[in-house]
Amino acid sequence: MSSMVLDAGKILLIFAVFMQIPPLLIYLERKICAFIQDRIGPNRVGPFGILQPLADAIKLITKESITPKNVDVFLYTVAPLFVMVPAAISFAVVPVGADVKLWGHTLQLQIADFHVGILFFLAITSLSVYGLTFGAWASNNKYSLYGGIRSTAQMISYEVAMGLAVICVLMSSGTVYLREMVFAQSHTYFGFLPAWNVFHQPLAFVIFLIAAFAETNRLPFDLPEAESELVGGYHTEYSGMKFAMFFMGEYMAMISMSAIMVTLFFGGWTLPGVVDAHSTTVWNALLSVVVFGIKTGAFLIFFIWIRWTLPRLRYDQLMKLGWKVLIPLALMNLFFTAIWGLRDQIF
Amino acid sequence: MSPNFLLYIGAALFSIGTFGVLSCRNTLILLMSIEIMLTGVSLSLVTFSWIWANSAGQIFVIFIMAVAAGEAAIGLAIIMAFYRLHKSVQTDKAELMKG
Amino acid sequence: MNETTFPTMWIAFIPLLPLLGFLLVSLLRRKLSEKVLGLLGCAGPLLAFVVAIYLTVSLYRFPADSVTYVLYSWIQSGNLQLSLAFTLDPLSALLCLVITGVGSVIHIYSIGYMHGDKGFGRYFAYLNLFTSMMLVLVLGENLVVMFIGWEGVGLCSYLLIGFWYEDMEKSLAAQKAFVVNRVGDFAFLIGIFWAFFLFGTLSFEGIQQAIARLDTFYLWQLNAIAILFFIGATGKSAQIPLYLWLPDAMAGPTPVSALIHAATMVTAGVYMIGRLSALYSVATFASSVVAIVGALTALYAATMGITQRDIKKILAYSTISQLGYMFLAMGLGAYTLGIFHLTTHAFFKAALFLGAGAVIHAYVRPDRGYPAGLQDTYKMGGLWRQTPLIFFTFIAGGFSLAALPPFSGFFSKDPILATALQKAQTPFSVEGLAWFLGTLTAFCTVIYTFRLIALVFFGQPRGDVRVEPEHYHASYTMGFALVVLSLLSLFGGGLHHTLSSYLQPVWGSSHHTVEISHSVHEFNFFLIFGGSVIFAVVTFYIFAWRFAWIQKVVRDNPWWWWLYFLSYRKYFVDEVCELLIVKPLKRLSAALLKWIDFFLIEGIVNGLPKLFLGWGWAMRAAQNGRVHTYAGLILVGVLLGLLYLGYTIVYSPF
Amino acid sequence: MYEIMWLILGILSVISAILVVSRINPVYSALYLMLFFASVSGLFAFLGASFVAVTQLFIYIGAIIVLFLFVIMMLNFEELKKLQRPPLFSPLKGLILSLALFGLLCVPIYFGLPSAHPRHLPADFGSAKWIARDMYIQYPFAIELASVLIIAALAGAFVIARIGKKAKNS
Repeated sequence: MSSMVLDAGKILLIFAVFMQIPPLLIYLERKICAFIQDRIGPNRVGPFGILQPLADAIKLITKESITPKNVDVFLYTVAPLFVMVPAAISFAVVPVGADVKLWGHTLQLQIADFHVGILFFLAITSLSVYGLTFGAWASNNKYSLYGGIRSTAQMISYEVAMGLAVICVLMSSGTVYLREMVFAQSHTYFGFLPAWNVFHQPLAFVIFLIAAFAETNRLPFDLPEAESELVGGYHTEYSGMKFAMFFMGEYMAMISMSAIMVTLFFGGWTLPGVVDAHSTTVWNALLSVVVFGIKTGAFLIFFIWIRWTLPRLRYDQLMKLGWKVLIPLALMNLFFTAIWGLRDQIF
Repeated sequence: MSPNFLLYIGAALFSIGTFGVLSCRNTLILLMSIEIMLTGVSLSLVTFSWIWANSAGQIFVIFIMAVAAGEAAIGLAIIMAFYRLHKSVQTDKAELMKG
Repeated sequence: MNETTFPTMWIAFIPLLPLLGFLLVSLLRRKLSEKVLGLLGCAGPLLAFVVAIYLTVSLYRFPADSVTYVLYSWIQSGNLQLSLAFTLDPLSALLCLVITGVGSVIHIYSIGYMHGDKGFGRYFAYLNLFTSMMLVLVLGENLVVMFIGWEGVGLCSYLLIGFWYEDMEKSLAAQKAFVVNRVGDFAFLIGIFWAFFLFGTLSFEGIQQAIARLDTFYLWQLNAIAILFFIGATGKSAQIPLYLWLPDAMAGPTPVSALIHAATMVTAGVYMIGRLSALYSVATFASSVVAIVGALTALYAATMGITQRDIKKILAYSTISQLGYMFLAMGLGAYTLGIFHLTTHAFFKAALFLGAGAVIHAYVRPDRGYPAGLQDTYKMGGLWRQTPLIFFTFIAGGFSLAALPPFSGFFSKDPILATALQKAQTPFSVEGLAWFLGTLTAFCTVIYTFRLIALVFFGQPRGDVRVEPEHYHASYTMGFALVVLSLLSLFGGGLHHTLSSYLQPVWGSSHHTVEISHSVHEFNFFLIFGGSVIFAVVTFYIFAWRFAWIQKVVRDNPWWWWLYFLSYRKYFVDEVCELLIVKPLKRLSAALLKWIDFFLIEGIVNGLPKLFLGWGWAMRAAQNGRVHTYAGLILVGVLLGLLYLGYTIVYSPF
Repeated sequence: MYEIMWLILGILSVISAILVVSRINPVYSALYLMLFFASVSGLFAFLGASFVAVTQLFIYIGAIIVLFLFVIMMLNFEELKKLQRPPLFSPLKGLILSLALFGLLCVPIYFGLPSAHPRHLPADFGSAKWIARDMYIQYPFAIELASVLIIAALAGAFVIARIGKKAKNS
């Protein structure tokens, strides 16, 4: 029973922290965007506009929630949930820090260490497409529907490439436990090069990165929204808190994606020379969480950076890239990984 | 509770799927009903796997999933083609094969 | 040598090599020249002969008595475990040697004999297939593999008897052989089923062990099985009552008669009894039947042989008669003697047939260059000066057939009669009867043998066709074969003692050879030898120099004439058969044709479409093109299946 | 604990399955189908088959239902709205048949199976490794067959969809 209490505590803690990041990200996004476009960005609310997200939140919460006349009310209402909930759940399997020994208990800084961790992550993130699809369909709006169709096609196409890239990583690290995967990346080569999977599987990393952009509907793959052609796509008809949930969901998905990328390819919370993987002191754990946060943050900033740098792809380019480039590449990578794994039996 | 309960659930799901196949005019729901039938079988298999602590049931479920995925892809492609020909997805439009 | 070093795999090569020859020859017969085809045709049996020698020597030095090579597991159905396996033991090794050895010689002879025939390639293909099948028969590990060979040789026999299928009579002879054999094979098949039913296995070793375990209560079943098998053997080995086909089988090419209808195939029945000696030594009643039938056949065929005019028919009846001797020996439990007689018979009968073939070939029609096909001995005569090689080889075979010492036939036939006499407790016992009939047969054998020799080689030439001396000199292959076989029939008797010790393990430890006492031996020897010499001299004198006189005597004396006519027309058995079996069968067939075929079958055939039309009309409603209807109908079927399943579960005893 | 979850999820799955087949609007059917698969996946998870549960989630919910939705959206927007509650193919007949099926399926479960108690489960029961070990050793041929099937389905779907397009164009 105590373990359940502990789990509940972990969930609460991580969720609380998790929920605080999207507003921060929104602020960051606006600031970086302004920087890239040679503007100043938000600077009215608080010093450097730092309270701007708070103001936004208050605005969105207090705004009237409009339900248009011809929508399918039920689906229209649940759709935002489908975006947010999977993004939040998928974070459950991510290990955020080293084990810590507190009051005689060894505590894992991870909500659930599943048999099937990474598969669970993939399965849950694949659910987020429903939010977009249902929202688009329920809106009873041509543009929204286009957005929905685009999102489903895009998600299905890029999920395959993503899964294949993950399989390559699984094959080279030999485990599906994310925790073990992190431990496997904690040593170094030649004394200085961290044994991260990105060095074992560079191609898989690139594929995963591109697919991650597509899965989170970020530019250059934000065709479901495509403000310039679909006037917002699936969330055209949304406003108020429902719109905020869509928005939050997107950023949460981004966070989860970044976290999983860090875990899969960049050694998770480990950093040779800074974090001792097998130590269980509180200090070490805190340090590992910080390391994890910095790595994830770097990825988030990378996401934002890319968004304001690259133009949007055309729909057919997107499909071509997915099916004719990424999947064959991933399959080839898989093949060579398998050959390499079996080199002792073959040669 | 005995796991036999889950076998009853599996049988019930299979029967519901059958009802769907028999009664739905919409081909899309008809396909969904077939998926329900398959899942009912999968549930029974996993239950057996649990009862006998044997992996065969779960392995078979994985094969069922492969078949279901293929079946869904083909089925939906057929529906698309059918829709293009008849501008409808109702089964009673598919009567060309009558004797 | 130990278990692992025996070249087991080579056993499969013995039947495989001729089979390969069959495939090659039959596939390439239109492409290759006669010479190459002949070489190819002879290569299979010759190589098999080499392998057989190698394996026999290996087996001799090998500690175990028999070696089995399992090609693959063939049928596995419940109790029934059958594998395509070959067993090599002394018995099958001996038979393999005989088949491949004599077979090779006959193959070589055939090159000369069939020279110029348009079916040359086909002939060698059939002959190779026959050799292969015969080897399968002999090497088979179980009854079913043996049956494959059994049917295979029957097929080849049919094909080769009807080899010149354009001749209606020859085709009919082939059909007769096939049909008569089928009667026997049917009994054989029933025997196999019954054997499986009783023993639970079909492998010979398993049957042997099963019999050892079996209660005496099952003795009648053993007897029945043994008799069924024997009926099969009477078909294949031309015993009463299924001997009718063998004389007609002489329609085939003469080397075929030598190989199939004298040396190998017809002895399959004898071999089978030897293979199942464990069964026959227990089933005493069946053994007695075998002995009596064998003895009766021997005498009966010999009496018919005395009066025949056709050179091949004479040899055919003598073959039936000699086969009777073998069965007599088998029935008396003298298995070694039976097999020994089989071996020597293969030698001298092959020599005789090949010699007969050479004689037939020697007569050439004056106006045309090719053989006249003369087979009537009354038109031959005085041949010995012109064809000394044929004459001397024929003499060797003939003396051997007449069982004159020191020819091989004597060494194998004399002990059979001596054994019968030794075992005879009373004059009217089975053994006594067998001895009496056998002795009479021996005299008849002498008569027809010397009649044949005198008619063909002595006296004046009586025919209108001339002898072409160059012809047989030209074909070295024929001469070679004749010499080899005559030497074998001259010296084959020397194998006697080697063979009895070599074959002993096959019959099992329970089997004892009968010790023949000195007095019996001497009495038997002097009786038969003396009788034979007297009959030989008298017959030879009459037919060589007083032929016209004997013909006149027979013609004038009604008693003699009737005896002669009865024997010459084969006791009218063919006619009786025609009247009693063939005619009613034909009438039955006509009735069947009229009532069953026209009325019943035609009615069914015509009625079915109408039924389906009606049914389709009724079922059209079900096929309305709606998916749901189909799904519902499928479901109804599933429900019925489930209903049955539920019934069995609810009412199962568990 | 497990038993309660079985009960809840089992009943949930049955209810959602009934909802799937009784909706007129296929989008709602897809929604309830999702619920159905989620609950069955939960049942799998509570039966210890975590790998199968996650795979179920991944394949059915992540791919198959998305495909369904995709097709629903591709089809005519107007027609879906026009859809009346379909005059069921003699719904009574269908109901009777499927009820009979259920009854007959229950007979073997009731009579044929003793009330089963779980064996001693291995520690890694249901994990990817545990399944893979048996699957790749015992059923390599079936795996190959399944892969061939999926490739055939891929090609088949492509071809069939094309055929429809051609017919439309001509």
